[in-house]
Amino acid sequence: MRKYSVFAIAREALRGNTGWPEQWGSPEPKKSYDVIIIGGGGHGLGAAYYLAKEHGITNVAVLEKGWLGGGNTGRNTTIIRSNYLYDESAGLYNHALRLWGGLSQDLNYNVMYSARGVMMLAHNVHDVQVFKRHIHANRLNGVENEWLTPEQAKEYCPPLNISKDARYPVMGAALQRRGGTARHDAVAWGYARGASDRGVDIIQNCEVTGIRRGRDGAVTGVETTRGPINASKVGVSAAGHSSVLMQMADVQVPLESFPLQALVSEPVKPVFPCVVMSNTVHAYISQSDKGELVIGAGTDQYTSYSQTGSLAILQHTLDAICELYPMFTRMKMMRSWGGVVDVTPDRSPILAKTPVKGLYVNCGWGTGGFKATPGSAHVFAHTIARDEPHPINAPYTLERFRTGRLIDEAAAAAVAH
Amino acid sequence: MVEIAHRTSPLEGRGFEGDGISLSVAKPASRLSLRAPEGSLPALSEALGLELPQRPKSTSTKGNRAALWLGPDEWLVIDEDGADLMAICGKIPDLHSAVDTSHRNVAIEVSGARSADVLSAGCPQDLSLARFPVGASSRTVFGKVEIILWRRDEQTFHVECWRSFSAYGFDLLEAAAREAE
Amino acid sequence: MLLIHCPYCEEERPEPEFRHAGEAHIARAENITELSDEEFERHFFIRSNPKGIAFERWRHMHGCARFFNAARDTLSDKFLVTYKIGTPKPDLSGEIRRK
Amino acid sequence: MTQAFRIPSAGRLDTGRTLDFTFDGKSFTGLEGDTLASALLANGVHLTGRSFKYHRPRGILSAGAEEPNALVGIHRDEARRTPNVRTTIQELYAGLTAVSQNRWPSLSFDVGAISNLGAPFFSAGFYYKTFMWPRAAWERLYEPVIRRTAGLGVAPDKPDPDHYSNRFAHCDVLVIGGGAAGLAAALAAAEKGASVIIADEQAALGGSLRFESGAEIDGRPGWEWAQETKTALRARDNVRVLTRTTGFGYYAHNMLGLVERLTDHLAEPSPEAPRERLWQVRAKRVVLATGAIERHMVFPDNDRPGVMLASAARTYLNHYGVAVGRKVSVYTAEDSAYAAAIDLKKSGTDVLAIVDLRTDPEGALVEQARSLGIDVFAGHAVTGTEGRLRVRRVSISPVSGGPRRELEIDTLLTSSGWTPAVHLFSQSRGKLAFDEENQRFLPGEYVQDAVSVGACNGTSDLAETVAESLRAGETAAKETGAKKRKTVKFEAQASEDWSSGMAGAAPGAKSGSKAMAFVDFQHDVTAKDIRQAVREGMRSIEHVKRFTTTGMATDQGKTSNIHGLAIASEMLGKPIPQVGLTTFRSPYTPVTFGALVGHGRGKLFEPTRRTPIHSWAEAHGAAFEPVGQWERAWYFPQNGEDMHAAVARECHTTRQAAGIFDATTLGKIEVVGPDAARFMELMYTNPWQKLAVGRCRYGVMLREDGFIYDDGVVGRLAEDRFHVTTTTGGAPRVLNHMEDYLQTEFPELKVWLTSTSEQWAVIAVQGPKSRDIIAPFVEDIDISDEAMPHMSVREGRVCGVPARLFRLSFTGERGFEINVPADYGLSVWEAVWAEGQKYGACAYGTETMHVLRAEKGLIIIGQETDGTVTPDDAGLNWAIGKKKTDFVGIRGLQRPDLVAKGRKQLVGLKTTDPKTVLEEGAQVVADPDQPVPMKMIGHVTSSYWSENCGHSIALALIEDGRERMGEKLFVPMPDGVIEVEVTSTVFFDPDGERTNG
Repeated sequence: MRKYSVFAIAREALRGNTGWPEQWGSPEPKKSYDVIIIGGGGHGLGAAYYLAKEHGITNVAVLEKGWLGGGNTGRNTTIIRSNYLYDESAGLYNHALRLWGGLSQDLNYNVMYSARGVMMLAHNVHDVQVFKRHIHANRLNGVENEWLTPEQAKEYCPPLNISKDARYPVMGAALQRRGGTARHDAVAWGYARGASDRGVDIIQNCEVTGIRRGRDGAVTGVETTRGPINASKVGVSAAGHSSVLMQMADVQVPLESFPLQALVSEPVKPVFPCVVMSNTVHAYISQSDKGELVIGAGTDQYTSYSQTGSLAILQHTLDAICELYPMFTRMKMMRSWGGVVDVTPDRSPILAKTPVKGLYVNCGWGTGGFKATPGSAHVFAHTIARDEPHPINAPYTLERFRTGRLIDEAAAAAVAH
Repeated sequence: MVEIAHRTSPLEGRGFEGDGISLSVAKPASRLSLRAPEGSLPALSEALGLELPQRPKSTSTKGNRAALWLGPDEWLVIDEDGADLMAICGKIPDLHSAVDTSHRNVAIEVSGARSADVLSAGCPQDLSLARFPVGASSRTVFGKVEIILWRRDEQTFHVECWRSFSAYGFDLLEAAAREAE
Repeated sequence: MLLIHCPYCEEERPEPEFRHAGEAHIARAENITELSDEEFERHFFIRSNPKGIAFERWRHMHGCARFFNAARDTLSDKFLVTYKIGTPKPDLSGEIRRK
Repeated sequence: MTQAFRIPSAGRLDTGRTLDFTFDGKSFTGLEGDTLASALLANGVHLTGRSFKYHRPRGILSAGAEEPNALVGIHRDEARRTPNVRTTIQELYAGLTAVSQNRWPSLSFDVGAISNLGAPFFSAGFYYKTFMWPRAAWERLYEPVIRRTAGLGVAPDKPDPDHYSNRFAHCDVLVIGGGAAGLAAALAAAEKGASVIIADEQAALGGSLRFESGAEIDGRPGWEWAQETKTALRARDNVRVLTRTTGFGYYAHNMLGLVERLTDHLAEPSPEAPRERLWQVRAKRVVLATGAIERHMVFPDNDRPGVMLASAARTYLNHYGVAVGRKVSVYTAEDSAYAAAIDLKKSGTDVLAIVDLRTDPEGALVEQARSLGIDVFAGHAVTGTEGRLRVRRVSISPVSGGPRRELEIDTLLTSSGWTPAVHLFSQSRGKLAFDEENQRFLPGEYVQDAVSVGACNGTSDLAETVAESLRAGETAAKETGAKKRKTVKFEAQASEDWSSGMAGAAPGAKSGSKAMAFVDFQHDVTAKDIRQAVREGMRSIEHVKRFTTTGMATDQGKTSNIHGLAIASEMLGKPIPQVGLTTFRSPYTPVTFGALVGHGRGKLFEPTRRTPIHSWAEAHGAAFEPVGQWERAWYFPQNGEDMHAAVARECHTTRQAAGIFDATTLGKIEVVGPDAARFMELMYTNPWQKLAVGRCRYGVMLREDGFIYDDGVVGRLAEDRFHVTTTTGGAPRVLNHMEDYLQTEFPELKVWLTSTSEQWAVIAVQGPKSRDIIAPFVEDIDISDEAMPHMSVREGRVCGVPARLFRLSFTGERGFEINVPADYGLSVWEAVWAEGQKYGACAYGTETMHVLRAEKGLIIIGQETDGTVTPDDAGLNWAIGKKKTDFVGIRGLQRPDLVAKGRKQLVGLKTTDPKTVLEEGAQVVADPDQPVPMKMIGHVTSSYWSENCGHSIALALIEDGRERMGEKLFVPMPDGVIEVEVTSTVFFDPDGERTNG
């Protein structure tokens, strides 16, 4: 791998930028691999990278039905934070947050992790109670998260409307200063480059059409649109399409796939310094390095794989944005898009072995998978390599839906009164 | 002797007159949420003095009393003279459920040449005469609240909503009505 | 905003009047207390989540307030059919094969 | 300088109707009907903007929505500042104030342009490769600098005083685009009797007839025909004509989003007029007549002000009467640009040359150009341009090699062909098909009920366009059931053909060239950048796009996408369709948030629900809290009390005398029918069959998974009638949950559910004096303890109106809840309040309600429970009917983890220091000295100062809490550890004596 550096840029500038090597190769699939990862998003590519880097398993293929990072990796609003309530969540997301801190250097690829702070607004007494519960739990778990008064929130984010007359007045906020954003494409590409350099085959336009199993039921490989490929270990990391893939191995998963939309405004000069989330009114906003306001909307009510959503969902989100930031009605929506998110009953992921030997699954991230990318990929690689979960992902089993031992972050923020 | 309580409408004093549009608050009326299986309809219809309609989106009226089809076993009965509808139904032994909703709902009359357009600011149903003819009624949405819409004539709609949503409903109607075309 | 044919109102009505109500034809067992943990998990949590034709429930919440069933293609979001609760699941195997 | 470039003999504007405006502080004059762009050009101004990355000077490229360069801020007043407005769309009005963007200190001298010198270093994706060392510098230095360079215009910083509107509409045939194709289709459909909506983004209908000087339709000049047709359509009552209206989004089931701009073109809009209106149109058939967009040529330094699209120059001349320059040349690879040269030449403008990439152009237009004395350089390419703020010279060379020649010019018109505007078709999820011969994507397979006509369908001949559109309009009408016999038919002709051209880099910008040949102007993406992306392994057009940011500017690649694709395809050696095409996404052009929000701002953002007693509370100084959509009285401060003092007083007064509380927001459901009790048995954990008429019971509702969903007191009014109460926030979901089970699982039950939440105003009177206070108002009901014990309900009259009177208590005191029809609520409240004054009663709000119930250990759903709490966890096992064989949640409760040891159970906590009030949400540990991460065994769900107990009280969910009675636990806070003792949940009147008086 040719190292990226300011010197490399200078050298290339002098030769018209014609000497940059391919960031990742595009080999033909081999007949057999030690491990196949299905899904070329951040989670899948990251898992391949860590398999190679930390477990010495380099005979690995990542199979992507479209183009790398074309799923939810490239369709989310890139919010990063770890201030989750339960110990299990704090462990997983904080693991990711630690890795985000050094990811650019580790990958020699600037993923532009920007710790600009994520602020979550409390709009009623119940929100205040819930956020304080988070802050106290986070403090005892070693997760950074602090309480801000409305005035402090306004100071941190000047466009915020903290008028007491607002329909949902801001009663305070929880701030995680190390939260922020990262450049989504760079995460996929950086992992792809790192994995490819360590010998991983990255195969795009290769859709898995079947999962092959031997007489003992164990995984023996996959069928693809580019022919069968053997492997004794297969990791599924396919977000919204996980149900479809798992059913190929006769594994039923508690997942439903919903359309999730996001939008960006036209670019404007810096006006919004941090990330602000308001769960009560469903408004998630930050400003990209290009100057666009990046706004996350909610999911549609029905399941769908169409990668489109309804206008009403965007309207609902913008209502809330304009209520919180009343100067933004003259801003313009420049582009909107949809993704397919896979949601579990407790809104927490499944990151585990499956009843089928050699089959592993990383799914169910719902609307929040991007932030976990390095942490999830790291422990998924561990799970595949050792055939047992890392202590961090041990609670994220499929069995929890049978036993009732859920990790219910959504319920923990239950609707008031 | 204790003074008898008096009524206060949630839309006390509201009203709007504009070019081709008029909004007014309807007088208090008795209302019944009536639920019944098909077999009970003849008895109930007879007691109420009007035929409970069985076609979707339809209404039957008799004098100042109307029955609006809301669902396959659900009607909203409105009596603008304030008759005791609960008492009427209470005498019918046939299977049914009658619940007094006189105070739950508030009604706004929307009339004038622009009435359908004004309602279309918040109602996603097709309100053309072809699809929503005179006499049609339906539960639907208006902006962010649920309403019951009943077309009394080509240019007059009767809009019912729950009382705590009525201020929002009136505000949205008025915002749309104020708009220059 | 989808356009949904309500089998009770007998016409197409706009999506804001409706609430999606999850997968259809998952009946609550009459002897629910006798289900094993696995059976209960399947009943309460496992969903088929098909990419293609899904059988699902909707409620005409702000219309006739009835629950009803629908078959919808989750790739195109087009409805194939909607039908009343209690009527049997239509045989769409021909449609499904064609997908 | 006043409109020196206006040609009075050309154009359609009235030169007598002038308007003054300013650009960057300088005053100019234009004409009514001008766009800002045409008015600036009339004054010789091309330089209007700076590019995003390199801050290169940029001029007006187009005459329409595809404009990437000429974006300005429009400042109506302090609050009405709109960034990134396309000068080519903004109509001129008197006093318009425009300012340029992304430059400092001025447009002609921009310090940021220094980045242009570093362009080789700022190649595509350079930022992924650097700024990583030292690690700390990223946050402290690099990132802040990168973020500061963001953006084009300046966002407004004041609340927007304008308002926006929404309209749902329905029609048989919706026509998007009002050019020749759209007009013909609309006319044909309307004549058949269909209801038609036709929308066009321009102020006037006519589309490209605006500039097509030779077009003739139905025996008249094209433009005239368009205006007459528009008038005819407007006169029909089955047609709605929407101008200044852009169809921006094509959604599922033939719903389209259109945005109509109502006031941006007016000098003094009426305050009643919305600025914009969103149309959400549901159409049975959609006719897409969206035309085509001309592409520029990609050649070295093709971005200087004065380099513009050929059709734009024609529009400015033929419609606005503006010559875009004095010395003009044309660079093209197709025919239609010749018409621009010809029109300009005829208007008296000096047209030096047409440089045509094609070796052997032929046809009538070529002949006509030559005959007018224009030099045609066939087989030539423009290989460079010069000029700092305006192009002044171009170099041309024969493609096959040969001597270079230079032309002194001030304007260069370019065209490499036309890209059909298939955006909406693609948004409709239709599949595009590649037209190999003409290197363009055309509508292929339709997924929705739509049809494309005219240029967006690849039909380039006007006669064919009109014929095709008439057919399409008629067919669409017929398919929607229109029955009139009338058929429209007429002829049309024009001289141009739009089908040919080339895509990708022209000679001089081919692979190996170091020249800056721009593909995407606004984002400064060059042909070189795209090649570099491919070289670095970006094989999908999506990767190329994301790596270079081509096509991601405000114009979303309208002029650049096909060029980018062609260059990538050439590099990869793969045909264009295999490289892929970015999916087109809404919006077609940027849409204001305001238009999408419509009326939904301020008080219409969300309904604010208020009880009938709200006005009284307001008049009595209540502080309110939002609870869901409700606004509830929180506490009633008197004489400058703070919340703490007010609540302490209210709590004390209620237990000493009485308190009056507005409980109207509680959800209420009437369950009626012979199977009512059976249904209740299934929905609640409790037994109901034996509940006597006139008695009440506290009910617990679970979800099927066994966790607590809701609770409330239920009264039995008759054998077949229950009055069920729910939590305030839970009312709609509880009713939905019940209906769900009733309709789909237990349809055989003869029972119906009706929401009566809003039928009844609920006035709670609690405290030892409660009976005395209500007694004077109650008729027909014996309210003695014997006749009406705790947990009973009676129907009768209160204050002379029908009432349901409940004897119940959420405070532990003797208490009543008076339910009266809601319109009477205020009046009855006032009567009760007046009577209460005699007994020293107070009004109390939700905070006191919370404290009083916590003193009694009563739970609040959503506070003590969070969706993971079972009845046993909450100490409510007594509420489960032990003999019941079924209820919703019965099986979920048996799951292994729900019956395991170590579950968190509700207990009371008392702080060792009685004055210390714990913080709600605080975590509890057994060992305060352990290191982080600590083992947390529970958390505080409720915590208050209890004036009645004289110490703080708290409820908490603690692991195996009930086994820890008396145990010392710890609450580590940032400023120290608080010691607590585990206690019973009941802090006040543990034997419940007061409830019964």
